[in-house]
Amino acid sequence: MTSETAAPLAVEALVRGHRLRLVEIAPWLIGGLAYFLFPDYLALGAQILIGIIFSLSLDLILGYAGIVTLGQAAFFGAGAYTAGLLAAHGWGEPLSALVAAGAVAAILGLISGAIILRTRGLTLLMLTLMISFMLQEAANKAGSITGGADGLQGMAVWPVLGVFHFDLYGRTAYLYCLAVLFLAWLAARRIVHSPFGRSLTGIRENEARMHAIGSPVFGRRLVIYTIAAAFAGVAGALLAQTTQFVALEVLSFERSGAGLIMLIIGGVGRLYGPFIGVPLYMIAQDRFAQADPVYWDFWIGLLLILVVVFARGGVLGLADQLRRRLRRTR
Amino acid sequence: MSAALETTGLCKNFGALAVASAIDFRLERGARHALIGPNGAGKTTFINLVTGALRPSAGRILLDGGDVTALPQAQRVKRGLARTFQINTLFRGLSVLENVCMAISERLGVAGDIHRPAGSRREVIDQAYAALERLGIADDAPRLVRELPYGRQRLVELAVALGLEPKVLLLDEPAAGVPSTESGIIVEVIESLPQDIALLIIEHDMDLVFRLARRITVLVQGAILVEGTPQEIAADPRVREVYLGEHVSP
Amino acid sequence: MSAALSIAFHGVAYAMVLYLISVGLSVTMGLMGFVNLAHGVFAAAGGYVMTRLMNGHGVPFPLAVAAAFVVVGAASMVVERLLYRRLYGADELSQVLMSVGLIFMSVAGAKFLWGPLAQPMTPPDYLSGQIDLGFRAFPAYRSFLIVAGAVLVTLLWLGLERTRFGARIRAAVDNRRMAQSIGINTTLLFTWTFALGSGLAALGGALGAEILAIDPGYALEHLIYFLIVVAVGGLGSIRGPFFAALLVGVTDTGFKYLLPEFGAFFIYALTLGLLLWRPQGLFGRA
Amino acid sequence: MIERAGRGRLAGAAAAALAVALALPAAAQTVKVGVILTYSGAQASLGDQVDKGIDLYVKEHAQDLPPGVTVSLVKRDDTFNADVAKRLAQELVTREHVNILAGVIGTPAANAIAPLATAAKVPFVVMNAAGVTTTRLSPYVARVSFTHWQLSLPLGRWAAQHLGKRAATAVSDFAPGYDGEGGFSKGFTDAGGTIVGAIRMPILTLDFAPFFERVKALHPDVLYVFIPAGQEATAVMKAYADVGLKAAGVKLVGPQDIVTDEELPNMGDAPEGVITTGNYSPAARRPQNLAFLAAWHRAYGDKAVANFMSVAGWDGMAAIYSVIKETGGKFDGDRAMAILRGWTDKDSPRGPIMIDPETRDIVQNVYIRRTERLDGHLANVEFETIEQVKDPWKELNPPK
Repeated sequence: MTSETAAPLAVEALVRGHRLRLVEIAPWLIGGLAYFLFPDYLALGAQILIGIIFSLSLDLILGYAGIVTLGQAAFFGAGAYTAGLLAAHGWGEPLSALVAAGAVAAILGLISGAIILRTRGLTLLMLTLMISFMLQEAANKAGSITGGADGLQGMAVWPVLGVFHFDLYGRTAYLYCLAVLFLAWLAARRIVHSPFGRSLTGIRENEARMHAIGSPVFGRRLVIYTIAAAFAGVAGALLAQTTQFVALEVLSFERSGAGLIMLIIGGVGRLYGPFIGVPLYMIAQDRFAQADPVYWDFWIGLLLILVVVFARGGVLGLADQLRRRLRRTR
Repeated sequence: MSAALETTGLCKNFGALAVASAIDFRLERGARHALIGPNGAGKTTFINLVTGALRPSAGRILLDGGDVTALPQAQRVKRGLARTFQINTLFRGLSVLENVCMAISERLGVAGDIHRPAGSRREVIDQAYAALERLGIADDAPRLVRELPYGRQRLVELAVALGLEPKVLLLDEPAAGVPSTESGIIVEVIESLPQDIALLIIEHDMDLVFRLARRITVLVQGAILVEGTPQEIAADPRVREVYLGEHVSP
Repeated sequence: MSAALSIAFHGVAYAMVLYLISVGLSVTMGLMGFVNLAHGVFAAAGGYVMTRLMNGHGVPFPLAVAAAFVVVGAASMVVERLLYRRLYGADELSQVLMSVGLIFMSVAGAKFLWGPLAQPMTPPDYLSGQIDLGFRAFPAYRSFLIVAGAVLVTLLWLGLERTRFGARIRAAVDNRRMAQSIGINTTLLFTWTFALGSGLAALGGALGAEILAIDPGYALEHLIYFLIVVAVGGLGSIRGPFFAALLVGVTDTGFKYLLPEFGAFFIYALTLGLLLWRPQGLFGRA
Repeated sequence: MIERAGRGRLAGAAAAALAVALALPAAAQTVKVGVILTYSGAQASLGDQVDKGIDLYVKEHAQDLPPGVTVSLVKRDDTFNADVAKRLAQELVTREHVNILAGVIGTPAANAIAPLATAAKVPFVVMNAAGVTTTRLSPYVARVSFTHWQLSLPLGRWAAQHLGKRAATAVSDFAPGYDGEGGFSKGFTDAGGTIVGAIRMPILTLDFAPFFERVKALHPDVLYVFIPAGQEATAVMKAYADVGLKAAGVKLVGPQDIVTDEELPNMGDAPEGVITTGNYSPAARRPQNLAFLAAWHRAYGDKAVANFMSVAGWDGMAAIYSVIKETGGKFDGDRAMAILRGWTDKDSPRGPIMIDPETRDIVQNVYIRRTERLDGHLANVEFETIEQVKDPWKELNPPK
């Protein structure tokens, strides 16, 4: 290979990295088709879409920037309560509430991130946990505002765009969530393929190197932490608006953990990990967990161990391996 | 005229252990300077202090006359300080070109861009490509770093540092781990670096040191033992005793 | 005065349980670099072994406690060989997930085997009720906990300082590569250390069953406290977690006594503050 | 193991019922009841208790249904999450087309479902969740369990009259705890007592000794405790004895949650003499209860313990069966609610009960019980009855 051909090749690869591939349309085709094919499952569908947004927020910080957190529910809950409180106090316009929820979560992310992001490893893990615990405790304490353990009642969410009422069958909820997920995906995709996104991967892979090439590592981590917090906040707001209820559980450790597990199953550090992991987990739970919940816990535990030991990249990682093997045999 | 890099009274303690004690060091513009010393002498600690990876316990660091002691690493890089690592710290899963692009994006201040796709800036790619060409590894541009032999990776390491257009370049054992057949290329590359870059080379390989360096500083137990021209160092009995005696077979 | 005494007494009793359980976690995290969230599983297992032996087979309390240590220690060696070993040196995310998976399986398994309810724990008669020290009466079992805890801690510290095994662990925690190069078989050392840590957790779980009831969710419910003790104490430290446990035990108890409304809040805020002040923990190495 | 065998047997019965249902001519009427309970996670044992009560009622009353009518239970696990519960209710209504919603362990879940019941005009029979406001959130909600005020206010009154005039309260720091604290304090002070200290304990409390040490320093006659039913109750009892409150003569009182019948065997001797109020104790000698327990043990084995949740499941089904019997299985939400409002059952295992026509909350006897050793086992023995208690909170806080 001469340098004349090598140069365009390398450059091509760089320039083409962000271009839309055909398979990337698949989630939207499936999402749209599902609306017509499974009209009885739209409520579940909406919650899956919300789960994907939440998982996507985790993917951005954990998968791309390597920030291991167990407290992402703090932002989800902040968003849910923002939207919930607005709707309970007379402002039921969903879109503006969504923006407000994202903003509140982002501010929370910015402040908490500025405090904790200088630490690493177990210490960071603990700090994220502590913050989400404190927030949950605060929401429990502030019962007169949040409804405490009984949940926030009396939300009145107005129709989307003034036209589409949230209906019993979850049609509006589903399409609304699908639209928001689409926007979130566009944003996430842009971030991931931008120089900023690349530098995050750099920080995750090799922080010392990023320092050495003059990258403001702390600042970059803080920016993505804030963005991811906004994503989580929007997801929380969607849940509040579509269920018209907010319970303390939105801030729980369990929610953070479940989001993480779904992401791992799909594949961490891949844009489409959440798109695979969340539906897989939630549909399986809906189908099989009824049969015997005790076994469900057992099998999920076993699955986690198997994924970690044998299939680190989750489902997408396995698919990659399979493709590589096929290519080799061909 | 101020030095390219200067430290005064630089100290670093880990608890009761002093790993750098009152180091006064001066790196002239365009210098070819080597820092040598036995294992555990504190050479890498010194580099980490200069680059800002470690905070000094006392003392000052001046870059081009300006005090950078309190600045974070990124700011020092912006002021023209670059380094290579003793063990390759490249992004092994990325292409050679991308590795260099990362550094150039940072220098051009476009790495924080969140809107435009990476690869959409022609100037970044062109400059990265130019850096590779200068080191003669442009052919490897599209290959993943992990697919390259180690010697080649050392060159990429250098290309990344050069991409930052440094005024001061710290080379931490540039030929470490490279088979002697290939180390020649690295030496040639280093010799051909632009003369306005001040080089500080940390090396164990004495042949290489004497070939590249015009001045040598010997570090022992966190303190400077002696500094001088290669001839002076080679003749110094103290150096022979603590250092050369151990490493160079008679 | 009486209040302070109460706080100190209950705080120390609680701290002993926390320390016994957490010290093994600190060592595995420090020595093997393993973020083992499933450590509580071994404590719970110790509690189950003891209560099942006592309630189901009439085994006397001291024997049941000893059995918990031995059985769980041995079982943990198998788990270490089968699972943990594969992830030494892996990223912390993988370790977190593997151990979370282990928690899920153990929770489900315990529920399947022994039902969803807590295991009854009835201390022997000689440790029930109150003991009167003249100026004041103290709960007998908790007094026993403090004494037993102190004895075990002393044994552990002496053991680690005076024995070859202890010296090896300390060397390996300090500098693993160096330890390997001077001929320490770290693979074997890890297994034994893991077993010791798990055995101690089992002791803590068994002795502490009176305070932390043994039920299927044990490993998850109390995890946060174990983690706090380890993070605040400093990874890899043997003594750090002891002082952290004392700090957490006594201040937590104190705040619950004095300002119960903010009881939960306080422990989180304390941990947050301590970790921001000293990210490596009180006794961790920078 | 016994519990599992029992479940298997019931599942068999359910399958048989289903087979019969399928064999019937197409004209037959099937009433679908959507049951939402917590079957997994930390609260799974609660869901299990209600579930057993429901299944037992269905099994024992198959022949009571009008000819051609079958009942089909569609069960869902809400994993103790309100948003999941809401979604499941939505799906049960839109996908499964259930005629009635029932169950629900947690108040947040019930509160989340309530507006949906209104929107879908589907009756919702609450079988456990006890938050006071739930029945106000929708005219389609009827409750057969209890409220914390209902149990704690009479207890406060009784305690002030019989146990002493100084009381301290210690409750879990969340909404149900505040309800319990509010009810007890109201009853106690109304009857001339004084509350000398009110402590709220964090939800995740492992060790109650510090709180009880504080109580001890207050020297009350009575200590009222509310904690959620489950293993924390055992920790409360241990701390009560350990700290020496029992020895100091401080009387421990509380709602039935602190001495749930299935946890009693774990509690040692500490609970002996504890006074609680409850709407049901398996130790009651009412013939209806003896019959219920006989059926219970037949189905689930001798060791299975029935508690107030099991009876709520049983009674909830009784209410639903009344609706079915009265309408021949053909009813809409409004028709069902008309029957449920003012519905009475003289034969509940817990004594006569009624659904208040005004509030749609349960009206029932509240029993003062003492925990005693009966045939070598601890039991909650009812010794005084306060007849037909309405939820006092709703009387004190009339709707605006």
